[in-house]
This record gives sequence, C-alpha cells and structure tokens, in this order.
Amino acid sequence: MSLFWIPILLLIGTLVPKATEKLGRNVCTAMTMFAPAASLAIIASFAPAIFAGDVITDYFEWIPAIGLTLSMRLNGLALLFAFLILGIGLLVIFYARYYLSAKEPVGRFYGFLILFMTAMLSIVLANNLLQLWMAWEITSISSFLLIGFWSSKSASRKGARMALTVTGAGGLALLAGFLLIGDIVGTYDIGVIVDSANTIRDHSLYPVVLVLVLIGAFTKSAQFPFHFWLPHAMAAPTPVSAYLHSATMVKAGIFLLALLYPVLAGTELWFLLVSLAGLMTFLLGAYVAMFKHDLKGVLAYSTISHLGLITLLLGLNTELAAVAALFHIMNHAVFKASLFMAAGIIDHETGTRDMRELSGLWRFMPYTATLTMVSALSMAGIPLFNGFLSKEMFFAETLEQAVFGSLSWMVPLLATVGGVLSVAYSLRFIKDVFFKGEPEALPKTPKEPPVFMMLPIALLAVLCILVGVFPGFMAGDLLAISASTLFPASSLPYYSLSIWHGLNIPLLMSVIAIVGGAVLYINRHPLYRFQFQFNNPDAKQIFEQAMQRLVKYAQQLHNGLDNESLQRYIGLLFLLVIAMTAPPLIMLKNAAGSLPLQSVNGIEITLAAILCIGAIATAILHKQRMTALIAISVVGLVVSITFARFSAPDLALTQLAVEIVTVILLMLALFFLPQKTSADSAPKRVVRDLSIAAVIGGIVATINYAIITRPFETISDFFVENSKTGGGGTNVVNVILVDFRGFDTMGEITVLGIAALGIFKLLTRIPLAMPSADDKGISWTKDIHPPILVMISQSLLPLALLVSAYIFVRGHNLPGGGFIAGLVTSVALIQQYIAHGVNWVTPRIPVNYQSVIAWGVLLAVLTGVGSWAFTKPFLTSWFDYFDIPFIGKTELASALVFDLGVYLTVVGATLLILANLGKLTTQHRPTMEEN
Amino acid sequence: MSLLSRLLPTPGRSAILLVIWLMLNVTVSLGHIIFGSVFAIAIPLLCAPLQISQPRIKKPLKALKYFFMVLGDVVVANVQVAILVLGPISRIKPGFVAVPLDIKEIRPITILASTVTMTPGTVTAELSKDKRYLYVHVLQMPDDEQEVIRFIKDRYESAIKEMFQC
Amino acid sequence: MLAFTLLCVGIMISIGLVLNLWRLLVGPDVVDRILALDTMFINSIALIMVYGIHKGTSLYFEAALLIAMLGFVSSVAFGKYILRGDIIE
Amino acid sequence: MMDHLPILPILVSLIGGLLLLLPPFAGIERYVNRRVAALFLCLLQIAVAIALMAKVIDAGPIMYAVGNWQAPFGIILYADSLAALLVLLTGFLGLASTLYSFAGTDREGHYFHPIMQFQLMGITGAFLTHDLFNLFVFFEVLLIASYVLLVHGGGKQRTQANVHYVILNLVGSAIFLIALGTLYGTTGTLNIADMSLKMSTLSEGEQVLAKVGGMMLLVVFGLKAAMLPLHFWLPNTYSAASAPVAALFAIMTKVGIYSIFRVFTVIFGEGAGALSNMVLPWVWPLAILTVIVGTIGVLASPNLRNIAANTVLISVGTLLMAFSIRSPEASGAAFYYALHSTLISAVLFMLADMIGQQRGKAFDRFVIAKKVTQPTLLGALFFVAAMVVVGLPPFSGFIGKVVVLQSAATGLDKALLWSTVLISTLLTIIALARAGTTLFWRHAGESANSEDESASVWQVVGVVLLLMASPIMAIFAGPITEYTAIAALQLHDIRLPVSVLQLQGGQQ
Amino acid sequence: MELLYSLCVGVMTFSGVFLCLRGRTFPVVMGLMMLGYAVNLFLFSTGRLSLDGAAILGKSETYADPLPQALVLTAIVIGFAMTAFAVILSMRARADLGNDFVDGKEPPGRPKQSVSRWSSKQ
Amino acid sequence: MNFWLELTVSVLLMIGGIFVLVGSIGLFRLKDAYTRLHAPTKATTVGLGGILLSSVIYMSHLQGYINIHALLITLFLVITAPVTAHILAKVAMHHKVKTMEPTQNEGLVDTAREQKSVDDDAGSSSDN
Ligand code: NA
Ligand code: NA
Repeated sequence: MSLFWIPILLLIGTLVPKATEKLGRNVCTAMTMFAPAASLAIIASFAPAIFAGDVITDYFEWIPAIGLTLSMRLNGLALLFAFLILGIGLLVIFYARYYLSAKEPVGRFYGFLILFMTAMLSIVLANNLLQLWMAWEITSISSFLLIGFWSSKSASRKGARMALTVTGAGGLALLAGFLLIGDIVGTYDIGVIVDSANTIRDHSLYPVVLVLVLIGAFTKSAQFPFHFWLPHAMAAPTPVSAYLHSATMVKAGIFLLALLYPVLAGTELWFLLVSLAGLMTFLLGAYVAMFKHDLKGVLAYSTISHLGLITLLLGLNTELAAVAALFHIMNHAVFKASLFMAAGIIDHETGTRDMRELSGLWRFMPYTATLTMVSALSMAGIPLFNGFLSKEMFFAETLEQAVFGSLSWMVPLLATVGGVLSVAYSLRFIKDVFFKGEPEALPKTPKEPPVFMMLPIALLAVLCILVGVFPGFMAGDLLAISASTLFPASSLPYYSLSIWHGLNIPLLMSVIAIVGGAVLYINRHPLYRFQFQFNNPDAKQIFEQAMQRLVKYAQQLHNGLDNESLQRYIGLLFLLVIAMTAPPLIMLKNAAGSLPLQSVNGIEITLAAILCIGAIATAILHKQRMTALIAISVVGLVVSITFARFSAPDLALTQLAVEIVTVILLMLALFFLPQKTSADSAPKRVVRDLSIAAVIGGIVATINYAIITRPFETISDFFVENSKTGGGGTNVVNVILVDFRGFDTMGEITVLGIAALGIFKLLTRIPLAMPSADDKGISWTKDIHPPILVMISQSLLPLALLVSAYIFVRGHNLPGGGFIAGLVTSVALIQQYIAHGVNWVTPRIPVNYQSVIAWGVLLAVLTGVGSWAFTKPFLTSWFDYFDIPFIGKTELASALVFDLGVYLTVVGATLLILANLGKLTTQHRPTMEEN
Repeated sequence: MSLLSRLLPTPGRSAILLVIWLMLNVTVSLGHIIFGSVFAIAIPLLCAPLQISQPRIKKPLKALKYFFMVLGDVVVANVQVAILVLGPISRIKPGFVAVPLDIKEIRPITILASTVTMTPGTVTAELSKDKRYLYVHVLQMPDDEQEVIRFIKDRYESAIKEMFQC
Repeated sequence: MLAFTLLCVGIMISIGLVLNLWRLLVGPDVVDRILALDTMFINSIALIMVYGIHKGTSLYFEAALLIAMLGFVSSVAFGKYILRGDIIE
Repeated sequence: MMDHLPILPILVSLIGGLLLLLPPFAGIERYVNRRVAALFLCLLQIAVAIALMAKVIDAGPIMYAVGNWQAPFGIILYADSLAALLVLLTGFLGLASTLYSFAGTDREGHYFHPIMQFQLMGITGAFLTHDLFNLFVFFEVLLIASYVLLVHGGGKQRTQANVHYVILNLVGSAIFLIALGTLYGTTGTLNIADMSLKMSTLSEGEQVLAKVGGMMLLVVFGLKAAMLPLHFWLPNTYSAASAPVAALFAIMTKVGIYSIFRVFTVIFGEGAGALSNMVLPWVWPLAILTVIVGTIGVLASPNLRNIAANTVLISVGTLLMAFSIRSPEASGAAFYYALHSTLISAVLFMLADMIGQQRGKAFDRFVIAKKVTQPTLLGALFFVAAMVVVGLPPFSGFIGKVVVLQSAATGLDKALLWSTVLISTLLTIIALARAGTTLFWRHAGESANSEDESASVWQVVGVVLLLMASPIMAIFAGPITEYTAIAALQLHDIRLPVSVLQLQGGQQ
Repeated sequence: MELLYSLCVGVMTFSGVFLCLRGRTFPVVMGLMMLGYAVNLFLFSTGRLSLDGAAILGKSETYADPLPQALVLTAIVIGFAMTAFAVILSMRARADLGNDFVDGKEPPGRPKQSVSRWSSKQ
Repeated sequence: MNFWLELTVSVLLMIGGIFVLVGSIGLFRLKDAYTRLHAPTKATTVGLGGILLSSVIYMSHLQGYINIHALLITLFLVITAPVTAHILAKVAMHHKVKTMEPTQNEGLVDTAREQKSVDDDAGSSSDN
C-alpha cells in the first residue's frame, strides 16, 4: 500500500465531519475517527519493516521545474511522530466529542482538526523540503483556524493572529533556508540532502541556512525569543491545546531540528544557537509557569519549558543527548496531552481554571484527580513515571558537554534549577487543585465527568506509568529506530533505558530537583511577592499594539506618498520621463544630424510665431476659459496649415475637422463648468510646473530636432511603390489607412465608437445644474434660434453633404476619405443642431446613432472578414477596374466599403455625443430607456 | 404626386448640386454626371425633413441680375471702405439705423440681410422679432440716415421683392 | 514676377494674421476675439490658396474649402455660446 | 478558419461586441438575449484561445499578416506561447467577470456586455500584435473600454477615480506616441522584430535617440503596469470599479508587464548592442519599491478592495523583479506567477463585493458591522483566496512564489528578491489575517437574513470558477511550468520572430 | 526650418505640459489637446520635413513619407475620441462632485468657490 | 507662361492680398467692435475673391482645362460670412460693448438687442 494513501485518506477525512454532522454527534465522531484510525493502521502495518531497519519511500513527480517531487518516506523518526500524531489525535477527537457543548459546530471543529492532522502527518512523512514546507504552512493555517475557533472572543482572534504571524514569519524564513539548501545541494530530496551533509556544513552560506532554518523551527516550537505566542494560543478549545501543544504543532519545530540534525548539527554555531535558545526557553518557561494561576497557563509555560529542554538536548551535539531528546519528545507528548485534557475536564465540570478558585476537588472527582496526578508527577520528573527517565538522561547529558569552556558547569546547574521549578509548578498543580481545603464559590458544583471523557486521560496515564516502569519494553525499540535516523552514518551509541542506573550525579540532580521543588512550592509566597511587583507585560497587548503601530505607520507613509492629487501623479510621470531621458540625451554629442537644413522665409517665421504665441497664450489665459478656447483654436488652425505646408493635405483636413468638433464639444462642456476660476495654484507651484514643462518641452524639441536632421531608411518606400498596384489607390496615405494598415484604422474607429458609447453613459442621468447667466451676470438672450441663422444653415446642409460625399469618394486617390467625410457630415448636422436646437432636429433624423456606430464598425470588419472567402488573411484588399457603359473605366475597391464603415462610425459617434449633450438642458435628458 | 415630383421635389436645388458636383470634380464626363445626379437627387431627399418651407425664387433671371448688381456694389464699396480704414480713424462716423421691411418671409429677409452685410460699409446687426425692422450698423453714416435706408430699400429690397414675386 | 507676387501676398497675409492675433489677444471683448479668429480663418484660406498657386497644385483646395465651412460653424458656435450658453439646446 | 486563428480572439470580441449593440440584443428589456450572447462569446473566445494555444504548442509560434502584407510592411500578429497563454487567461477572466456581472452589475447602466467585449478585444490585440503602432492602437482600445467600464454603475467615487485614470493615461498615450515617433524616426520601421534587427546597426547618435525612445516606452508601459512611481492611479481606480470590472482589470497591468517583457527582450534585449538591457538600472529598484509600496498599501488599506488593489501592485513589483533577472528561467517563473496573480486578484475584487453587499453600510471596510449573511460560504472563499494570494500552499500562489524566488540567480538577486518578497508576504499575511478576522469574526449583532443580500448564484459561479483555477494550476503545475518555460525560451530567442516573420535580416 | 519646427513642437509641449499640471479639469483637458497637437507634429515630422510632394502618386517627383502621416491620422482620431471622453467626463465630475477640481475636492488652503451663479438643479 | 496671363494672375493676387491685409488692418485699427465687424467682410469679398480668381485662372492654365472649383469657396463664404457677422453683432449688443465716440443712434442698440420694433419703443426711436 502506498504511503500516499495516508494524506489522501486524511484529506477526504476532513470533509467527513461536516458531511456527517447532521447524523448526530456520536456518528459524526465515529466517522471522523475512521480516517486517522485507518491511517494509523496503515502506518502500523509498515512498522515491522521499519523496526527491521527498512525505510519505506514513495514518490510522484509533480513540478520538476521547481524540484518539487511529492515524496514520502517512512523511517524511524517519522514512525515515532506518526504514532504520536495519530494516536493522540484519536484520543483528542474522542475527548472533544464530550468536551464541546451541544450547540457548537462540531463538524467544522473536526474538519479543522483533521486538516491539521493531515498537515502534521505530511510534515513528518515528507521526503522533499518544499513538500515539507507546504505541510508546515498548512499547520500554521489550520492552527490559526483552530485557535480562533471561538471567533467571537477577542482573545481567540488575537491569539490566532499572533500565532499565525509568528509561525508564518518563521515559515517564510524556513522557505528561504530550504531554497538555499536546494541551491547548495541541487535537490530538495531530504535523503540526498542528508547524504550531502558535509557539502552544506562546509558551504559559505551554512550560517545563513542554519539561522533561517532555526528561525523556522524556533518560532514553531515557541523557543525563546519567539515563545510569546504560545500561551495566547490557549484561547483555543482545550482539545486543541491538548493536541497542538503536546504532540503536534509545537513538536513540528522539534521534528525539523531532529530531521535536519544529521545535516546541520555538529558545528559550534549549532551548539551555540540551539543549546542557548533551549536553555533560555527551558528556564524561562519553568519560571513563568510557577506564577500562572490559570491551569492552561501553567501547562502552556510548562510546554515552553519542556520544548526548551528538548531543544537544549538537541543542541548539545552529543549523540546520547539526541536520543534523550527523542525520548523526552515521546514522554512529554503523553503526559502533556493528558494534562491538558484533565484541565479541560476540570474547567468543564467546575466552570473555572483559576487555581486560586479551585481547591479540594479530590473529594468530588477522585478518578480525574488520580489520573491527573499521574501525569503531573510525570511532568515533574518523579521516578516511576516516564518523565523521570528522560529528564534523568537530560541531566546526564548536561554534564557531558564542554563547549562553553570554563563556564560549562553552568549548564548542569541551570538544568537542575529548571528541574526544581518543574517540580514546584507540578506540585502546585496537584495541591492547589485537588487538595488544600474545600472548593468555594465555584461557578458549578464539581462532579466526575462522563466516563468516556476520562478514557483518553486514563489511557495516557497508564502509558506514563508503563513507560516509566518498563521503559525498555514499552519504548525501547521505537526510540532506537527513531534515534538511528539521526545518525545515518554511525551506529547508535550505547544507552540504557532503565529506572536505576545506580547512584550517580544525574540521580543526585533529580533528588535536588524534587526536594528543591517541594521546598520552593512551600515557600513560594515570597517569590510570588517578588514576582508580582513587576508589571507583567501582556504579550498579546504588546503584539496588538505593535501591529496597530505598524498599520498606523503604514497609513502615515501611504498618505505621505499619495496625497490623492493628480497634479502630483502627473508631475511624477513627467519627472520620471525627465530622469530617464535627460541623461542619455546629454550624451548626444551633436543634436543636429547630417541632413542639410532647409531655409525659412518670413511667412513661416510668422506662422511659427503665431503658433507659439497661441500656445503660450492658451497656457497663460487658461483661467479665462473662453479666451483660452479661442487661443487654442488658433493653434489648431496653424497646426493644420503646417500639415498642409509639409505636404500632408489629408492631415490638414483631418486636423481641421477634428479641431472644430472638439472646440464645439468643449464649448458644450464649458457651459456647465465655471467660466472663470480664481487662482488655483500657489506661485511656488506655478514656478515648479513651469520648470517641469520647460524641461519636457526642451527634451521633446531636442529629440525632434535630432531626428529630423538625420537621414534614415524607412519601410515607407514600399507603400509608395505598392499603393497603386497593390492597394488600388494613388493617395498613399489613404491606402495605408484602409489597406496596408487598415487594421489600425479598424481599431481606431472602434475607439471612437466606444468613446461615443461611453460618453452616452456619462451623460445618462447627469445631475447638472444650468447656469442662469454668464460669468458677467448677463442673462442669456431670448433669441434661441435666430431666423437668419436657421435659414442659412438649412441652405448649407445639402451643400455640405455634397462636399462630404465628394471628399469620401475621392479619398482613395486624392486627399480625403471616410473619416474626414464623416466629420464634415457631422459638422453640417451639428450646424443644424446649433441653428434649430435638439428638440427640432432630433425627431427629424430618425436614426439610432448607436446602431449607426455598430453598423459602421461592423461594415469595416466584415469587409475584412470577406477576404476569408478567398482564403486570404483578414483585411486583404480587393479592387478591380471595370468598363461600365457611359461611365468608362471605373475602379471598385473593397477599401471603399471599409471606408464607408469609417464614415458611418464617425457620423454615428459624433452625433450620438452631440445630440445627447444637447438634450441635457431639455426635458429629454438621456436616461436608462435605451439599451 | 408623380414619381418624378417625389424623386425631385426641388429640381432647382438638384440642378445646383449637380453643377457644384461637377465643379468640385472639375469634369463634365458622363460618369460624373450620372454619379453626381445620384447625389443631386438623394441629398435633397435626405435633407427634406430638415428644411423649413419657404417661398422660392420665382424669377431666376432677376436673381442673376441682382447677383451681378451686388457684385459691382461690393467692389466699389470695398475700395471706399478700404480708404476709410486706412485713413485717419477720426474720420469715421458710424451709426445705427433701423430699416423698415416690406418683405415678410424669412428667406427674402435673409437674402437682404446678407446683401447688406456683404456690401462693405453696412452690417446687419439684428432683425426685430416681428420681422418689421432690420437693424443695420453703418460704418460711415451720412448726415441724413434716411439716405441709407432708402438705398437699401430701393436698391436691394425692391429687387428681392421682384425676385420672389411677393 | 508671379513668384515675387506670391511671396509679397503671402507676407501681407501673414502680417494680417499677426494683426488678427493681436486683436485676438487684446480683445477687449469676447466678440473681438471671435471676430479675430474668424478673420484668421479667412486669412488662412487665402494663405493656403496662395500656397497652392505657389506649388501649382490644387491638392490644398479641400483644405481651404473645409476652413470656409468649418470656420463658419466654429464662429457661429462661439457666438451662440456667448448668447445662450448652451449652443445646441 | 484554423488559418485565421491568431486574429480570431480579436475578431470574436469585436464582432460580438458590435452585434450586442444591435437588435435583437440591444434594448433594456432584452438583457436576457444579451446575457446569453455574451456568455456564448466568452465561451467561444476561450475555445478559440485553446485552439490557438494547441496550434502554438504543436507548431511553434505562428504569425498572421493582416491584409496579406508581409513583415515588416504590414501589421503582423504574432502568436507565440506567451501570447497564446495570455489570450487564454484573458478569455477566462472575461468569462468569470461576465458570469459575475449577471448578478446585476450588467444592468446598472448601458452597454456593459458590448464594452466588456471591446475590452477583451483590446487586451487580446495588445497581446497578439507584433507591431508597435498597432500596439498603441490596441492600448487605446483597451483604455477607452476601461474608462467606460470604470464609470459603469455611476457614483462619485467612480467618477473621481476615472478623472485621474483618464487624464494620466491620456498623458501616457502622448508619451507613447513620442516614443513611437522617436523609434520610427531612427529605425524606419514599426515591426518589433524588424526593429530588433535595426537596433544593432544604429550609429552612435541614433543609438542615443533609440535609447530615449525606449526609455519613454518604459514610462508608458510602467504607467500601464503601475510601476512605481506611476502606480498612484491603481488603488483608487481598481477599488472604485464595480466588481466584475475590477476583476477584469486585474489583467490590465499585465498588459503593461507583457509589453515590457516583449519590447525590452526583443528590441532592447541581448541583441541590441550597446542598448542591451538598458532599462535594468531603472526597473530593478523601481520593482523593489513597487513591492514595498504595495505592501505598505496593503497594511494601510481601510477596506478589502484596497487590499486587493495593493496586492496587484505587489504582483506587479514581483513580476518586474523577475523581469530584471533577465534569464529565461526568471521569465518563465514570471509567466506562471502572472497567471496566478491575475486570477487571484480578480477573485479578491469579486469577494470584496460579495462580502460588502452583506455588511450593510460598512461594505468591505474593516470596521465592526453586522454579520455577513452567508458566513460559511464567504468565509471559506475568502480563506482560500487569502491563502492563494499570500502564496501559502497548497495553491498556485505558493508555486508562483517559489518559482520566482528560485529564479534569482546571483547572491545579490537572491538577497534583494527574497527579502523583498518574503517580507512583503509576511506583512500581507498580517494584513489579511486582520482583514479576515474583522470581516468574519467581529460583528455587531446577527445578520438580518434578507434574501436579496445573499450572494447570487452567478457571483458564486464567477468566483468559484476563478478560484478553482488556483488548485488546478497547482495540481498541473508540472505541465504549466513546462509551458511557461517554453514560452520564456521563445521570448528570449529573439531570432525566432525574425525567422517566423521571414524578415530579410533573418536570412543574413 | 528644422530648428523652427522643433522649437514650435517644444513650445507646444511646454504649454501642454504646463496646462496638464493645473488643478482644474478644463485647463487640463486643454493641456491634453495642446499636448496632442505637439505630439502629432512630432510624430508627423519623424518622416522628415518635406516641402514638396504630398504622397499622392503622379502629383510630384518625390513623395513625403506617407507612413507617419497615416499614423498621425490614426492618432488624431484616437486623440479626438479620448479628448471628447475627457471633456464629458469633466462635466460629469462637475455634476457628481460639485466642483471642477481634478481631485474632486478643493485643494487645502484655498477660498471656497462661489456657486451663487448656479440655478437650482433642473 | 504668357506674360499677360501672369500679369493678370499677379494683379488679381495683389489686389486680393491688399484687401485681405486691409481687412486685418481694419480689425486692428478700428475703435469699436461694431466697426471692426466691417473689416473681415471686406477681406472675404474682394480679398479672397481676388486670390481665388487668380487661382482659377492659374490652375486652369496649368492643367489645361477650366478649373473653377476654387470659386466654391467664395460661394461658401458669401453664404456664411453674413451670418457670422450677424451673430457677432448680436454678441456685441448682448455684451453692450462700448461704441466709439461719434456713433449715431446708439439708442437703437437697446431696441435691437431686445429684438423690438422701433415703434414699440418710442423713447429710443429717432424717426419713423
Ligand atoms: Na483592404
Ligand atoms: Na457688409
């Protein structure tokens, strides 16, 4: 059976709870337990092979490009963790069935829990670093959901966020570390990486890798200085705490240290970083646990402390220490899970977890008390319980190290101090809860929980004793094969798992710890007084404040950068242009190229002067809007004369027509805008804008000059040569527009059409107020449609239409074409609007402009599609000459149809815009009636 | 209504359009005459809804005569005004006059107003709402303003009246 | 002779344009500016025609024609704007 | 029809959009017809894109000479793996946005579906064309369509955002034309591949001019891509747009990025002699700054739409960093990342809308409001989307992030890229965790279970369609990364278009 | 001639850029128009300045480069569409936001604009 | 080219040019908006007329056939220029622009402005 079945089974399992929720809680629980149980069975079925020294692997190529192979490996270490994850997981599920109240969404809870279990199991089974990292992150996320399960509580939300942030940060560092390892080794396959341990340790980036990986591991395992998130994760429902903080989540970091132990350990840096962090955590956790009144608080800090102990062991760089570490992982998981569940029961049955309120529960819940005491004694490291054995090994190992040189004696001393503290808080847990007088003023009357709720605890307590008494039998093999994976190159060192190793220093240390712990517990009050004079900083508050400060700074920075002012945006745009183009331009040695310069005459100078004066006048007079509009008309006029001057009659025509329509449009808009404005810019800003404008102007002029004075080769000759023969027209510009580059024109009329539709949208239901008088306060004349104007305009219309037809027809061979013709028609019709008004004209032109636009563009496009019938690409032109009686040789060209499309689009677009603009002041404002 | 009159409601206008088409294309080829005829027929039909019905010129020859008369006036007056403009400004004595109108329809009035404006020295400024007076700005006001009014009425308005037979 | 005449006429028209621009900028009333712009349209037609004669081509005829047509519409629109605010009400 | 594949994506949307303006699709009461037709068009577009992609996979890059005028004279469409991929992405996004709009957005004003089609036309055209001026035209098509789509639905915020967006882009278009003129004036051609051939033959002075032109193009593309400091328009614009529009806009920045990749690889890439990779000194730092500013924006965001908009910025910066590495590996990574980031940004905009409509006046702002009507549905969607967007496994974001990180070749690249991306990721996680907990876990009172607030089935379909792409992209990451790697190789092989277009310089 | 031409392009660009940097919609739209003129002249001239020879076959010996002319034509049309949109958009902004500032609000530190001239909404 | 033809063209051109210039000078020199209104109409008629006529002659000579299409421009201008002047006069009256010193019958401006008939408003009418 493939190892892949395990995650697949579990993933399916995540959906089971939600699906079976409605069938009742018992069914749901049973169904939920199926997937983990089956997985456990699969793992167990592999166990004999593993114990025989085999390693089960399985892989599936997923993303070769990034070196991500889905690769599973079941070895001793994985087996140990898998048993813990699944075994304790099953117990927690069972326990949670009784723990959660009837109205809580158990389906969701179990779903998250199984998801978490899947991720955790995937970590330990992964044989690819990237794959491991994926699972690693999913544990962070699913634990976020579990911690925040009671989402309406502020503490839950904050605790969840903090856990996610800290472990998330660590996860990202870990990713960087893994990627570096991948770079160094060339693969993410853990087996290969373990084999390449020396390459990594000798690599110059080893310190970076180590630090990154350790940040990942330490954040997850709540090692100093990242330990602060863990106590606040206690906002989670107790089964979650029991699971996450005994066997799984926090152990993931430890697992990683163990997994990469063969690769990264053995150096001085490792020793320093890992053992110091472990030692600090060990002591700090134990010390703080002394002062916690909340049962789960004690357990949380105790967890931190024990994790520190394990880390310290792994950091010691001795083989036996590593074995001890693994042994303590097992033991801690067992007793801590049961303690959490016990705390849950006490909370459940009494309504409180505060040790100052709890006391004397022994009388009310003796079974629970017994089981809890077993686990608590194990936690304290009392002989005959499993915790004792690993702690004894720990003491022994602290004596073996010598890396701190002459200060090495500090380590066993501090270890003993930690031991003392452990005993003290364990004793307090037992004494303050179960003994010490009668319970007073509890929210509930205490009683024993349902038997089934005690069952998981009982099972674990029994394990504590069995391992404590028969360590070799119970755990020896598992420990051996898991420890052997830490030393792939060498065989396991000798160690003995037994209660009695004779009278030695570790035993002495144990005795000191127990006696000292008891003494400390009895005399704890002075210590309490000492401790409580400090203001206990609440990590949650600090963290939240830090986050809020972060957001505040971000907002300040954001607001500083972005003042929501277009002037700044455009200014920056221009400044960037300057910054990017000015340096290369400075490198231009000669602005002038090699082309001979053409002479100028007075007329040209005069026109240039008019152009420049017009342009500058527009800028200066922009506050007197009408005048500026007239000035810009002058500029437009001279520009079109310029086009004519430089042999571009088509451009001159187009420019002129566009210019007029635009100005009319601007006038229409100006009616609704302020006619004059007060100064809108400070002098300083004017100077700055002038400078920017001047530099941009200078740059553009320089480029322009440099270009037009240099000779160049262009593809244009082709167009001139093929215009008549290939495009059927002598006006090369027009042939380019409708044939060579007809595709551009198609896009261009599409733009025009869309713009018209968009303008119609903008005008729909526009809430505009009409000015009742002009800027001088003169009210409008009452002569809306001067009769003389009406008369002349109507006489002009046929003439204008004829001219427009003329311009259209000749466009292919002479200046003109559909676009200009369209604008001329439009202008002629606009003139009718100006003379007669919208109310008069609109009903007389019974045309849907929207359809005109659509048909126009469609005509152009269909002309292009027509070429498919001749198996030619889109827009391939067709033309031929026909001898028509009486008329003579006549050219028919597809381009003409294309151009007709252009014409229709232009007319439709212009009139859609203007007609609807005109309606604004009548009763027929554009509304939602059409389309 | 016959097909012809439906197709060609304004034959005069169509003819003018055809002539203009030929002028535009600088040709009298048959092809263009056919082509131009299509436009000359189609465009008036298309424009018909946008036309206000007005009296037509009944005497085209009178109109032609009127045209050349105005042309001559324009040239002469142009020279006078040019001298006025280039000479000392202080000599200029402008003024307004109100010309009472006999013609009532807007098309003849428009022609009169245009004539007044096109002949140098006078500009039509306004038409009273009841179309009874044409307000004219005169660049060089004679001592007797009736002179101007008489000139306009006798020389132009009467000719226009004949043209339109109104 | 013709070339010289063309240059002279061109310069005269240009001077005219400058005078128009002066009027356009100085005003004083909007009506003067519109009038100046309208005159500029007319001068431009003249200039383009002169240029056409100079080049011996009628390619620029349409440009002149369009200025005549469109200049009118533009001037009327300006005028209507001053009179009524909304030019196509 | 298969011969015309490269132009079909453009024509399908164009003709489709035009038909939607005509009977029997026009008219307010015929919205059902319009919807059916729009849906059909989107599906057709996707089918065409898939066919195009299949053909490109099969036969390598193909070109299409519009009007039968060969390069360098006519306008050439050039469909390589990259273009085909992006066209497919566009179609997919169009489909999701269209479906989403059926919930009612499409009836909030005129012309929604036609303009949507024109928008798609502009985008696909920009991806497919191999002509610089034609690129300008398609830019304008997509811009004008986006202006119109942006005001769809009306309201002050949209109008205001549009004013900024329109004016900035008009200035951008002016700069585009100057750049085009400069490049045409020095090289005498408009075809991208042809221009790349000319680039190495320029004299010293012409080189300077070409460089200036290229730099201006960078500004223009940078503006479209929202590269710092040209990004200011983006957050307000995207968060102002209606949800399906914002979702579609997610690909608009990619058009800018695509153009940067295309132009500065083919024209100003390795083959450009003295001008090769001239933009790198600018793009590298600006890319990093873009990520930083985007991240600051994410943290500072007062609402979910703003977060979504700022994640777009982050993805832009990330893509530009990948661009700056200038290896085919990095480009391939960028393409995968671009797919992923486009889709997920779109999802976020849609989700923000769905969440907002259930939270009353607070909409999607991070304040206590009433509980959403459908916490499980929206919560689950949001949760997955958040994981995707920050790049948490097992979704596409994780793979996207890893490929980009792996593409950093030198130590300095690694240090810059990794620290920028990873820190940005962390801060985004923080922001999204705050956002999610506020939106779903903090509320004042229970929701009044009103039916009309519930997410429409169309909205759900749209979002799920896009969101499903993420796990699918993850599951099939193997073949997809293989494809993007090929796309990158094709892009970096600057002789390839020259030979496909059968340009004269190619044979020499 | 070339110098004069470039100078004109430069001055128009200058004016356009300056107007684009104003704070109200109307001058900005005019700035865009002005910038459009400058850009069109610029693009046009990249085919070099040719005094004789419009690109009409048979009308002269040499021809001006027709390609930039065609490009400018397209650019003019697109510019027209865009300007039209921008114009109406600024109207819409005036209607929706109650002022004609590009930022939709009075810039800080300036006196309020009088609105007395405006009759009530129709 | 025939000397006489060239002379004719040149003279017509010159006349046209002079009148165009005179129109502009008028616009420049004249003292009030009403008098300035007279200026461009001069340029339109004889000024442009001369130039267009010379163009017709010259082009017809060059191309070998009669090319009178330039006259169309005159046609257009003849039709449109009066309306422009009329509208601008309306504007001037609307704005009540200052009249130059010796203007007679200034009072008619107000009557015209309101489009009243002279006899409606006896106060401002001087005769009739
Ligand atoms: Na064609
Ligand atoms: Na006159």
